[in-house]
Parts: sequence; C-alpha cells; structure tokens
Amino acid sequence: MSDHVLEIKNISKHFAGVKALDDVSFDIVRGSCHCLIGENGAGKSTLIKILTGAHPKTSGTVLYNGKDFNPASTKDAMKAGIGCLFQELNVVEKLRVEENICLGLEETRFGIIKKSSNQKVFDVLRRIDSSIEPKQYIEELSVAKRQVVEMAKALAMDSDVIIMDEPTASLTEEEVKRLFEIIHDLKSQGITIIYISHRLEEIMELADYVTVLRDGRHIATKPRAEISGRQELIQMMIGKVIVEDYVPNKIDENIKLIELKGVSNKKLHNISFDLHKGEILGFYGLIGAGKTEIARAIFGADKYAGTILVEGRDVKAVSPEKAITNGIVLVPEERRTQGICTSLSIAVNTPMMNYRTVSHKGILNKKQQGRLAREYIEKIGTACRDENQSVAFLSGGNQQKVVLSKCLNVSPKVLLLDEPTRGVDVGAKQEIYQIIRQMVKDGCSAIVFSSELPEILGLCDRIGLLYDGEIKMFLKNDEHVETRHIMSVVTGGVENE
Amino acid sequence: MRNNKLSRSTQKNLVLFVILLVLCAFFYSQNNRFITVYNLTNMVRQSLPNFILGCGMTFVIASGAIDLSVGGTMALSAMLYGYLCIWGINPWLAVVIVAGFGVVVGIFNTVIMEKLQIPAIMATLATWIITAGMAMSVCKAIPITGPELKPITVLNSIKFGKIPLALPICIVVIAVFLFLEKKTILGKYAIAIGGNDAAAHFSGINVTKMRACFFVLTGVLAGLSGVWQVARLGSADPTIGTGMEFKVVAACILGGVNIKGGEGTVSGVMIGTAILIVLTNGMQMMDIGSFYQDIATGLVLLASVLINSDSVGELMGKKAAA
Amino acid sequence: GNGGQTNQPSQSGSGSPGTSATSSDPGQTEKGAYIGKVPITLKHDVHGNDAKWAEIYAKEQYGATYEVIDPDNDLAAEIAAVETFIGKGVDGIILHPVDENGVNGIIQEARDAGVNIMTYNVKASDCKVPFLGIDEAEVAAQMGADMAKQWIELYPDKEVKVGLISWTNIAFCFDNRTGPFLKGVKTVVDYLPTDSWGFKNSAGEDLTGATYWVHAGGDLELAQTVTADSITKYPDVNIVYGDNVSNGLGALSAYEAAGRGKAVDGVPVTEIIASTDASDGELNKLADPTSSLKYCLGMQPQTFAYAQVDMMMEIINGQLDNDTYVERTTPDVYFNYYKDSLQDLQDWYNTQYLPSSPLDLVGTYGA
Amino acid sequence: MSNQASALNRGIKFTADGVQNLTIFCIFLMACVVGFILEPKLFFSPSNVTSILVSASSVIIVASAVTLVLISGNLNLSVGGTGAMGAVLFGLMTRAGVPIVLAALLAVVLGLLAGMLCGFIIAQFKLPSFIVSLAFRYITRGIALVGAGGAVIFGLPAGISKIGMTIGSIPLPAVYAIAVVLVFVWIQNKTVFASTAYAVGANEPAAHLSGISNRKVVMSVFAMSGMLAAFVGVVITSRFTAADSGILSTLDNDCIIAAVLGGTDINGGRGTVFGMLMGALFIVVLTNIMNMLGMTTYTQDMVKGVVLIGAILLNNIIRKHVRI
Ligand SMILES: Nc1ncnc2c1ncn2[C@@H]1O[C@H](COP(=O)(O)OP(=O)(O)OP(=O)(O)O)[C@@H](O)[C@H]1O
Ligand SMILES: Nc1ncnc2c1ncn2[C@@H]1O[C@H](COP(=O)(O)OP(=O)(O)OP(=O)(O)O)[C@@H](O)[C@H]1O
Ligand SMILES: [Mg+2]
Ligand SMILES: [Mg+2]
Repeated sequence: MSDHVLEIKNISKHFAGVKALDDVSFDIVRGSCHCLIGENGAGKSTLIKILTGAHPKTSGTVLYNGKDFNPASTKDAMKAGIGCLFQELNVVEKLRVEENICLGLEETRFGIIKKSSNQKVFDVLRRIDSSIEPKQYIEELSVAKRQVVEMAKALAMDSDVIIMDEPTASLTEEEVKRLFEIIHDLKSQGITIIYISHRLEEIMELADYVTVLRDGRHIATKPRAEISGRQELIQMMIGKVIVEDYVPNKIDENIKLIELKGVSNKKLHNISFDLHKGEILGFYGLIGAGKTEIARAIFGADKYAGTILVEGRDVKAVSPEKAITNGIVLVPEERRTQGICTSLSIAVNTPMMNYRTVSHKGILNKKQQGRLAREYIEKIGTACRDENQSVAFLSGGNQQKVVLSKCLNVSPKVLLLDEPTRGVDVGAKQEIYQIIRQMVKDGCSAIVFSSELPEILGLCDRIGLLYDGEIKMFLKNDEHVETRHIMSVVTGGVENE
Repeated sequence: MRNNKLSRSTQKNLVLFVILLVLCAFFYSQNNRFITVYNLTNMVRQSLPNFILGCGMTFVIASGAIDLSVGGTMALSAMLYGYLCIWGINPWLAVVIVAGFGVVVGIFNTVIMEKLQIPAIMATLATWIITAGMAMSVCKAIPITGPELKPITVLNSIKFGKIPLALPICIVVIAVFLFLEKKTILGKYAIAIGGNDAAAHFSGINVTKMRACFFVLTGVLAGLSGVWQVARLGSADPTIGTGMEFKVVAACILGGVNIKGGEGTVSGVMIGTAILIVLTNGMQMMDIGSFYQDIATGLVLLASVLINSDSVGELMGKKAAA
Repeated sequence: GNGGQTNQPSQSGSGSPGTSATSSDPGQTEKGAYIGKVPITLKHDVHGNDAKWAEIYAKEQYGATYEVIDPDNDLAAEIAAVETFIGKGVDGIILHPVDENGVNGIIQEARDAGVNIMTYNVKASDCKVPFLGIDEAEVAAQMGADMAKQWIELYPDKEVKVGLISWTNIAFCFDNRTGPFLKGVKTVVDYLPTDSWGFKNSAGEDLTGATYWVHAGGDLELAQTVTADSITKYPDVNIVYGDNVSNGLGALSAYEAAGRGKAVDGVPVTEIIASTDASDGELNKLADPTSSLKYCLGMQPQTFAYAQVDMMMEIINGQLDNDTYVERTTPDVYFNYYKDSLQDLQDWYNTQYLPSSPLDLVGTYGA
Repeated sequence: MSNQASALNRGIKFTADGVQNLTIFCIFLMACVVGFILEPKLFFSPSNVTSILVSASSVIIVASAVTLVLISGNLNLSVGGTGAMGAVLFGLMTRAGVPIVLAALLAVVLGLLAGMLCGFIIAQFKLPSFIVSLAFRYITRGIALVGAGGAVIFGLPAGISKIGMTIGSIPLPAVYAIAVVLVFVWIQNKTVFASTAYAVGANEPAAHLSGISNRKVVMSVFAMSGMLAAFVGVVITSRFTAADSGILSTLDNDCIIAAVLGGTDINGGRGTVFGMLMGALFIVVLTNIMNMLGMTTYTQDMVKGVVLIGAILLNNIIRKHVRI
C-alpha cells in the first residue's frame, strides 16, 4: 500500500454558473494532519463534500487506499472509513447525547434497535469531555458542548480519515487545547486528519502538510517545515500581504453617546460603561463571555435590568425599531440568519433599516431604491452582478458588505458590530475594517464585539475585557498592551497580575 | 434539574392526562351516563380512524412534514375496497390490497415531495385533491353497497361481552406504534429528521427513505381506516374521511407534537385525540348543539398551542418567579 | 297510508296534525318519554324547523324530553349520533337516514339494545321498523306537468328544455324529486332527450330527459357556479328545477347574474324556475312578479314533525310494534304563482315555519 | 474585487418573478385559446366572460391579501370561516333593520378584527400560523353556524342585492375584484409595508434586527385578509339575498392554490399579486372548460390536483434556472 491514503486527481466541480473547484490535484499522507486553507468561497467545503459523498463531482478521480472511490452518500463514505465534522452544527436537540452519537450507526435487526453496548460512546466521551453525560438531552448543553458531542460522533465511527471543517469556530481555549491533544492521539493511531480553519495560528501549530486553495484552484501543497510563517500562508491565499495597524481616532471625551449603568440579565452581570463620540470601543472575550448579549441589550433586542442612556436619555430600550430611530445600528453575528434576507435582491435589502431614504409617506420609490443600492455598491465596493442580484448568490464577505450598506443607510450615530468579520476571508476583512474606520471618521462611534484579538487590536481605541458576563477591565489600546495579560484576564485569571 | 430532564415530554403528557380526567369528571357530573362501558367503548368505536391515524401522523409531523392527504386516501381506499368486494375478490384479501394501495399513496406523496422538491403541505394537499376527487368520480359520488360488503360489516358488530372489537384493535395499534417509537429506528429518526435534517443526513440516514416510511405508514393507516369506515357504514361512501386531516393534525398539536418537527410522542397524541373526542361526546351528552362544538374545538386547539408555546411559558415562568 | 290529501295548499295548510288526536294518554309515563332525534342536517331551514316543531310538540303534547344531534349529512356522524343516543339511554330515536343503505346496521344495534327507533323521509333499504314518509313523488310529478303546460301556454313555439340542479349522488332525490319531476314534464311533451346521465333511481331505472343535469350538493355557491357554466353552454333551457332550497336559489342567482331570471308581471321572460322546500327565501321570489322563480315544492315541517312525534310515542307506548315495518305518509304540497294567493302562501308559511322570519308577502307584493 | 459592479452592463433582464409571471400568463392565455377552440361561439361570449369573472371574484379578492400573508411566511386557513361569519353578521343585522351600508361596514370591521386577533396571537406568542389559523377556522365557522342557527338566513331586505348585482352586463363582484387587485398590486409594488412583508417572510430574525416589526406586518396582513373575506361574505350574501353559514368552504385552499400557481412561495419571501390573479383566472377558466366538456365536479378536482403539482414543479424549475 502506498503511504497516500487519499489521492485527489484533477477534481472539478461546477455548480450552475460557478466553478467551485477547477482541476484540483494533491495527495494526502496517511497518519498526517493535512490542513486545507483558502479564502471564503475558495472551495474547501466543496472538496470535503465530494470526499464525503454529499456532492457528486463533475470530473476527476479520487483514489482511497489506492482504489477508485466514488461514495454515493455520506453513509457510503462513513462505511468506507471517512468521517466528517461538517461546518454547521449537526446535532439533534431533542435526542440524548448517546442517541446523537449513535445516530445512523445503530445496530438493528429489521429496524429494531438492538441493545448495543454503548461502552464505546462512554469511552469516547470521557476521553474528550467527561462532564457530558450520555443520558443528557442535547438541548441542555451549551453550544460548545454540542460541538464536542459531534466530535465524539466522528470518533465513534472508527474512521480511517476524519475531516474537520472549522471545528474550533465556537470552542473555548480549553476545548481547543483538548481537541488538539485528541488530534495528536488520533494521528499516533494512524488516523489521518483533514483540518480546515481560517485561524492560521492553529494551522501553524497542527499541520503536517498545508494545501492552499484559491478561487477553486489548487495553489500549493507544502509540508509544514517548508512554511516560513503566517505571512507566507496569507500571501499564498490572497496573493498580497496585508499589514494591520491601529490608527487612533479623534475622540470627544465630553460627549457620551451611550452610557450603560448596571445592566444585567440572564447572562450579564452589572455591565457599566460609556461610549464617547468618535470612539471605537472594543469588547473582547471568549465565546460565551456575553459579547452578543451586550450588543443585543443596547440594540433593544433583549430585555435587561438597569439603565441604558442614549445621548443622556433613558431609552428603556424596547425594540430594535426604537434603537434604529435613536441612531443605533447592529451588524449581527450570524450574517445568513440575522443579517440579510438571502432570497431578496441587494436593492431590496439595502433600505431595510431605514425606508425613509427610498420612500415618501409609506410609498416606495423603486428608482430611488435602485439608485441607493448602486450608490453603496460603488461606495464600499460590493462585488456583484448588479443591484437586482439575490444576496444568496454573493460570497460571505460581500454579503457582509450588504449588511454594512443597510447600516450606513441609517446614517447611524452608533455602530454595533458583532463579529464583523466572522467567516470572512482575509482580503474582505481589510476592506470591512477600512469601511468601519471611514464611518468613524465621518462622525459616528462604534463598538466592536469580537473573539479575534487582532481585529480588536487593529481597530479599537479602548478595549473591554469580558469574562462570564462581567466586564473585568478596560484597557487603552496602545503599544503597551500585552496580549498575554489580555488572554489571562479573559480566561478567568486574576485581574492585576 | 435531574427529574426535569427525564420528563419534559412525560410531564406534558401528564398534564394532558390530568386535563382529560378533569374533562371526564366534569362531563360525568353533568350526565352520569357519560361513564358507562357502552359510552366509553363507543367513543373508541366512532373514532378508531382518529386514533390510528394519529399514531402515524405523529411520525410524519415529528419528522417535520405533514400529511393532509389522509382524508382523501381514506375515501379512495373505501371506494377501492367496495369495488374489490363487488368484483368478487375475497374481502380479507381486499383489505390487504387496500393496505398496498396505502403504500402506493405514501410513496406518491414522498416522490412529489422529495423528488419534485414541493413542500409537504402543498404536495399532500394536491394528493388530497386528487384522491378525494377520484373517490367521488369513480362512483359519481353515489355510495356503493351490496351484499358483498356484508362480511366486513361483521367487524363492527363483533363484541367480547360488552367490549366491541374496535377497542382491542385500537389497543394493539397503539401498542405497535409505541413499540415503533421507542424501540426502532423509526421513532429516533423521525425526531432526528424533524429536529435537524442536515444532521440526520450527515449521520448517514437516508432521509428520503425514512420520509417514505412515514408517509407509507399514514397511507396504510388511512387505507385501513377507510376499510374500517366501510365496516361501520355498511357501504363505501366517497365522503368518508371528510375533514379527517385537520382533526388528526389538531389532535397531534394538542398532544404536544411540534408542528415544525423534532418533538412529539405517540402517547401524547393519543391523549390529545381522546380529549377532542371526549369533548365532542361530552357536549352531546350535555345536549350542547354541534355548532358550539366547532367553537370549542377551536378554543381548545388555541389554548393548547398557547400553553405549549415558549413565550407564554416564559411569561408564566416569570409570573411564578415574581 | 293516511296521506291521500289533496295537494292544494289552501287545504293542506291547516296546521292541525292528522293523527295527533289519537294519542289518548299523553302523560302515560310519569317522567315523560325521552326522545332523541337525528335529522339529516340542521343547515337547511326545513329540517331546522322540523326539529324545532318536534321539540315543542313533544314537550307540550306528551311532556317528553327531546334532544337533537346533527350529523350534518355525514353518515359516519349519523351512526355515531345514534350510538350516542343509545348511550344516553333514550326511549326512542327518530332517524332521518343520510344514506338508505348505511343505517341498517345501526337500526339493528338500537333494537338489540332495546331502544325504539323509527325512520322518516328516507326509508332504510332493509327496513324492519316503522317509517314515516311524504307523498313527495306524486306532487313533484304534478308540478313538472303543470310547469311544462304553463310554459307551453306562455310560449307555444319555444321547445321545452329542462335543466336540473340537484344532488346527483342521493338516490332519494331521484326517487322523489327529479325523477318524478321529469316524468311529469314528459306527460306533457314527448320530445325530451333520451341521453343517459348515468343516474339511476333506487329501482335501477335510468332517468333521462334533462338537457343539463348538474351536481350542486345543496350548496348555494356551488349551485351558482355550475349553473352559470350551464347557462353559457345551454342558453335555451327554459324549465329549471333545483331539488332543494340552496340548489334552487343558487340556480336562480346564476340566472340573475347572467341578466336573466326575470319576469314581467309574473310572466317569465327567458325561463321558468322551480325550487324545493318553500322556505321564506323561495316564497319571497315566488310571490315576486319580477322573478322567474314561479314554482316551489314544499315539505311541511310542522305537519311532518307532529306526525313523527306521534308515531314515536305510539311505538313507545306499545301501540305500534317497533319490529314491524309500517309506512305512514304525510302530505306534501307545491306552490304556484299563478294559482296560490299571497294570503294562502303567507298563512301556510306562518303555520309550517316558526315565526322567526319577517316574511310579509301580502305587505310586500300585495295590491 | 471591488469596482466590478459599475463595470457590469445593465440590459433588460428578467428576474425569476418576471419569468414566473410571464409563464403563468402564457399558461392562462393557452387555456383561453383551448377554451376558444373547444367552444368558439360560447367561450368569449359576454355571458361566459361575465360568469368567469364572477366565479373568480371571491378568490381573487381574498387571495390578494392571502398572497401577502404567504409572502410574510404565514398561512391563513381561516378566511372561509371569517367570510361566513361576516355573511351571517351582515344577514342578521340587515334583517334586524340595521341600515345596509352600516351593516356591511360592521361585518367588514368584524372580519378585520378577527384577522387582526389571529395575526396578533401568531406574532405575539410566536406560534405557527397553520395551527392558530386552523383554530380560528373552527371558531369563526362555529360562530357563523351559531349565528345563523345552522340554516340559511332568508328574509333579508331586497335592497342588499344592490351590493352584488349585475349592472347592465357588468357584474359588481368582478368590478370589486378588479379594484381590489389593482390596489394590492400597487401595495405589493409600491409600499414600504409590502417590502417589510417580504423581509419578514424571507428572514424573520433579520427583519427584526433591521427594526421591522413582525407583529405589525403579521397583524396587518391577517387583518387585510379577514377584512376582505368578510367583504366577500357580504357580497355573496347580497347576491343570494340570503346569508348562508356554509359558504366559502373551499376558499382557504383556493386562495393558497391561486397564489402558489402564480409563483408564490409557500415558505414566504416570494410571490406577486399579479401572479395570483393569473393563477386564479387560470383555475376558473380551466373549470369553465371542464364544465363545458361535461366533466363532473369530481373529475375536475382530480385534474386540478395534477395541475397544482405541475405548476409548483414548473415554478421550482424556473427558480432553479433563473439565478438572479
Ligand atoms: N450548492 C451550491 N450551489 C451553488 N454554488 C455553490 C454551492 N455550494 C458552494 N457553492 C459555491 O462554490 C464556491 C466554493 O464554496 P465552498 O463552500 O466550497 O467555499 P469554502 O472554501 O468552504 O468557503 P468558507 O470558508 O466560507 O466556508 C463558492 O463560490 C460558493 O458560492
Ligand atoms: N442557542 C444557544 N443555546 C444554548 N446556549 C447558548 C446559545 N447561544 C449562546 N449560548 C450560551 O450562552 C452564553 C453566552 O452567549 P453569548 O452569545 O452572549 O456569548 P458571546 O460572548 O457573544 O459569544 P459568541 O462568541 O458566541 O458570540 C454562552 O455560554 C453560550 O454557550
Ligand atoms: Mg466552508
Ligand atoms: Mg457572540
């Protein structure tokens, strides 16, 4: 047997009008951790879906253990030994943990489930996270623990190859560490890992080999040893190097746009802070620290106890509608489910937060609507066919730009940005940062909620550190900021180390 | 916490069961003939189709679909059965053939849903229009009858002491479906598909095939319900099953099945069915006109979704806390 | 039977029920009898009034308790209703079968349970219990003949063509209404078409003669739409019959919507329309000299209700054997714009229908 | 990556909505041609055209609003019951001597309130519209039955027939239908309200975070459909000079079918009133043709079922291939 567990030869995949993969070839070494990187829409997930039988390929061949491999379904691929953790969460809330892990793998006779030994389930679970009980219902678990269950499922399948598509997107530091240990463990057992992530630090730490895709094409496959660092990876991914640097904004300390006084709810404890005019305030914390909750409370999307003053007035925030009239807008963290209406066109999405710019007394001016959309498309450089294109057919970064257009159209005083670049590729990220900086220059203030420290450090004037629903401290952003210190605070360490 | 987690659906069922008992007690206090062996077994005999279709519909709705075609399938099955008997086919063999026809309808539903990508509600609505129309047009809407139908009508009059055959049939069907729900992949997969069909798909479950199973279940049960109605009525009437789809769906919702899928138990649906039936019968026992029964059904349905809804639950939880 | 009264409304319109006087001993049981009634539906005025008259009469005449369960034209619901009454422990059940073949089993079950039961209007196919009918078929035939004669008299050179808006799926309607109606027309004209519609009466005879024959199922809207399309296709049909109130008035409204359905001083312009039931809606049109609805068959809800209760009480009191088929008949009537005076119509209505409707024919159309 | 947009040419391009509308329009025309070939003398005769328009009017009027209900991602199974309730209330009031216009107004307001309450419960408690409107279907129909005592209410003043009569050869119900459709085409195309309905139907959480009030939208579309349903009940009552508690028994399905034939997505976010109009007219023309062919109502139902599947299939194909 060759030492290549998978050989990918000249794979192409065409969707209606889109070449998602174009003549991709590379090999994967048995027992290695093979990382796959590329910008959004580069074709990573598509490749995975072909390997796991979720999509048929248009042309090309895959050799698995030297033999032609053409799985008709994910079940086929699983049986052959290719297990997968897909990008979206794939657990069933109303079933128990053990039922989820066994789902699709039950030993049955005539459809009747045999009382199988769930020993393996116990073992696998205990190895990853012993705090999860097999009898618990998924709906009682946190998002992160649900992910762990999913991972356990892939492990329980005795796979030869395990594919992980952005598994760490919503894991805590601790959990990521444990995941990496597991990956090392698996490798030592001869299991091959295919690992996809946008977090290049993880790639640098984990990879044995790295394959870079760009626009559906194969750019390079290199052993880890031959890669000099992150910059090289980024260069391969986008073709040019981007420098992130922080420029302080002009802040008027006398004007407080927003004041929070002792805001609390289910997840928040006594949150108090001010936002000054012209300032970009950042909130950093790990997943579950309560960033989204603060954003939603200010935006009036969730209930809270305590006071929020907007320009000195108590808003008794009741609804996003009111918040928008007060000049506050939110870029929500889940773009597809909260930010845009995918089935509608860019032109229809753009005025959604403020119809007054395209209507008079409730009557819509379609021409004005088109003009407005085109104006923003040009102003912030959204790549699209024209303003009548459905947002569904845009890439992630461009969808995010549509969300920003919506917010810009309000001429907001305060911009709330929750994970503004989540799932957005490196190139589009820079463009989005540029838009945010420009908006602040033009007179609005912003609060950025992010779990990516570089983003916070590159944008914000002041940084609030969150841990478990509480603000632990505020820092001024300058060259003295120490990342080690920040990390220790947000992971629950002592405040004044 | 610990007891809580075991029993969210069991708790709901208990509450429903208590409501059922309270209703029964109330109607008994109004007319003590409400609780007699005759009246209680009668309710089962009259509503056998509601009970057994409820069993199948639980799986369909829990899996995130809906089957609005059951009424039409019942009618067409009844007509098919009538003609088979008149053509001289053995009445028991005819039952099997009708069950087979139910399988065909189930597969037809699945094909238009899954292959043609038509939402369940529209697909099964179309099937309902077609089957109900076909049932009416084959006989020009005139019920068919004849001595050939005699053997099946025996089913309606068989009694063990005071217990009519319908009761054991009902119990057996419910037992079978409880078994299917708890002990076979059908129950788990229905919840899995309804709760998260992508997860089910990526777990290697053939979603289309499972959906076909669920629709075949309701198809077969609708076919058999059609035969049962022929046995009850002594004639194959093409209006059999009119409005059945909404009655069954209403019972499912009342029984705690989530219309969006991912949640629901056969036992809950059986209690829900029983509540609706007790309500109708009890109101008749009190000599309340049938027009008021529609209103009562609507109000009960509304109350049950309100009680099951999260936002109302939150509201009440908050009040309890305050 | 004891039905053979003449069909002139002025005579049959007397409110006193023929046989009620025979109930010699009203309060025979101390507590009073307990009667359950299962009509075909309560959604038609005739049946609703029938049920209400029966309740009043049962209470006043016999001190009986009387309850109704409405199956609304659904056989399964009808059987369930009878079962419910058995469960409630009634002394007797008065049943209007939805389907003549569908009720044999449940009648037997009631008898087995020791509950008295009789049918009315529709006879169960396997009938072994007393039955109260109406001499509707004879009257319908007379009305058909009369209408055809009237039309020929008005328009001697316009060929008679018949359109029927009916319940094509109920054999009872063929037997007692549309079938006899066609036969009546045929006694006057001999050239009606002979194409088969595939509708047979319960004797298995093919019913022919209509130029169009559509199903409207006693539903106003459906009657209106199917008639509208028939008007387009067969504009020269001139004798139109709807076999119940909704079928008749639905048909009329379709003709009206097509700009027809009119009369001048009681002389129909394009067609002559007949309905069935003689409820206030129909009588209003019939009396109106500008409407072409000029004939109406009329069930007599009060007479009929009284006769039912009397018959049931005889059964309960042992004067009639419940396990023997006995047929009684009550008289039916038909009305005609040309012969019946407004006062007669109003009097008949006031007797037969409960005084809930503000019908005032004399005031509206008189003088 | 950035300024491609301005470089792209802008010729005339059909959106999926446009293609769908064109398709259903062509299908409707084809049905008309078939009708004309089968019955050359009768099909385009004034009486037949009138009859088609009158038959379609109830569905067109109510489905105009139901299309918006579907666009907002909801179903309304209670329009038939609401219509019957409006009819009975109108009948009872006019019989009791309430002035006709006032009675009609009150009936329509009752329909509006019933719809609004239904929409309120759906939006406020975040309940599936299928179930809530099903409950309302039972309740409204029950109220209609109780109000009418089950029977048809006759003895209404002759004056009410003015509301639904035919003036010359122009039937008023058809005039109402045309007026309502025009208003709703305008609403759908020109108002912010309709835009918010599309947004709510396409993605409710996103619309919420854009400051669009789901409750306002849902209450409005349900109120509109309830109002128009009651209005249709009034018109029918005046046409029959009788208030029937059993009317409009198939209206719920018919409205959904007309809208879906016209390209409305049952899952929300897509659809046009014009498409619904074509869908409704197509169904009525089809029925008309089948009636003229002498098909029984039952056989017609079968054909309609098959047509429904075909139409949805066609719409899906268009959606798949017109990727704009
Ligand atoms: N089902 C589909 N139909 C049409 N186009 C698709 C489909 N799935 C993916 N694409 C397109 O194929 C391209 C590759 O997408 P893919 O999901 O593989 O990217 P990715 O590298 O996984 O991106 P991300 O980092 O955002 O997950 C994109 O342009 C995408 O729009
Ligand atoms: N849908 C959900 N179901 C259950 N728990 C949830 C859900 N969403 C969030 N949580 C949990 O609620 C807590 C707070 O979540 P929140 O979204 O406010 O955090 P965050 O700091 O914004 O993190 P994120 O980086 O995910 O946005 C976390 O423990 C998280 O796991
Ligand atoms: Mg991906
Ligand atoms: Mg968050």
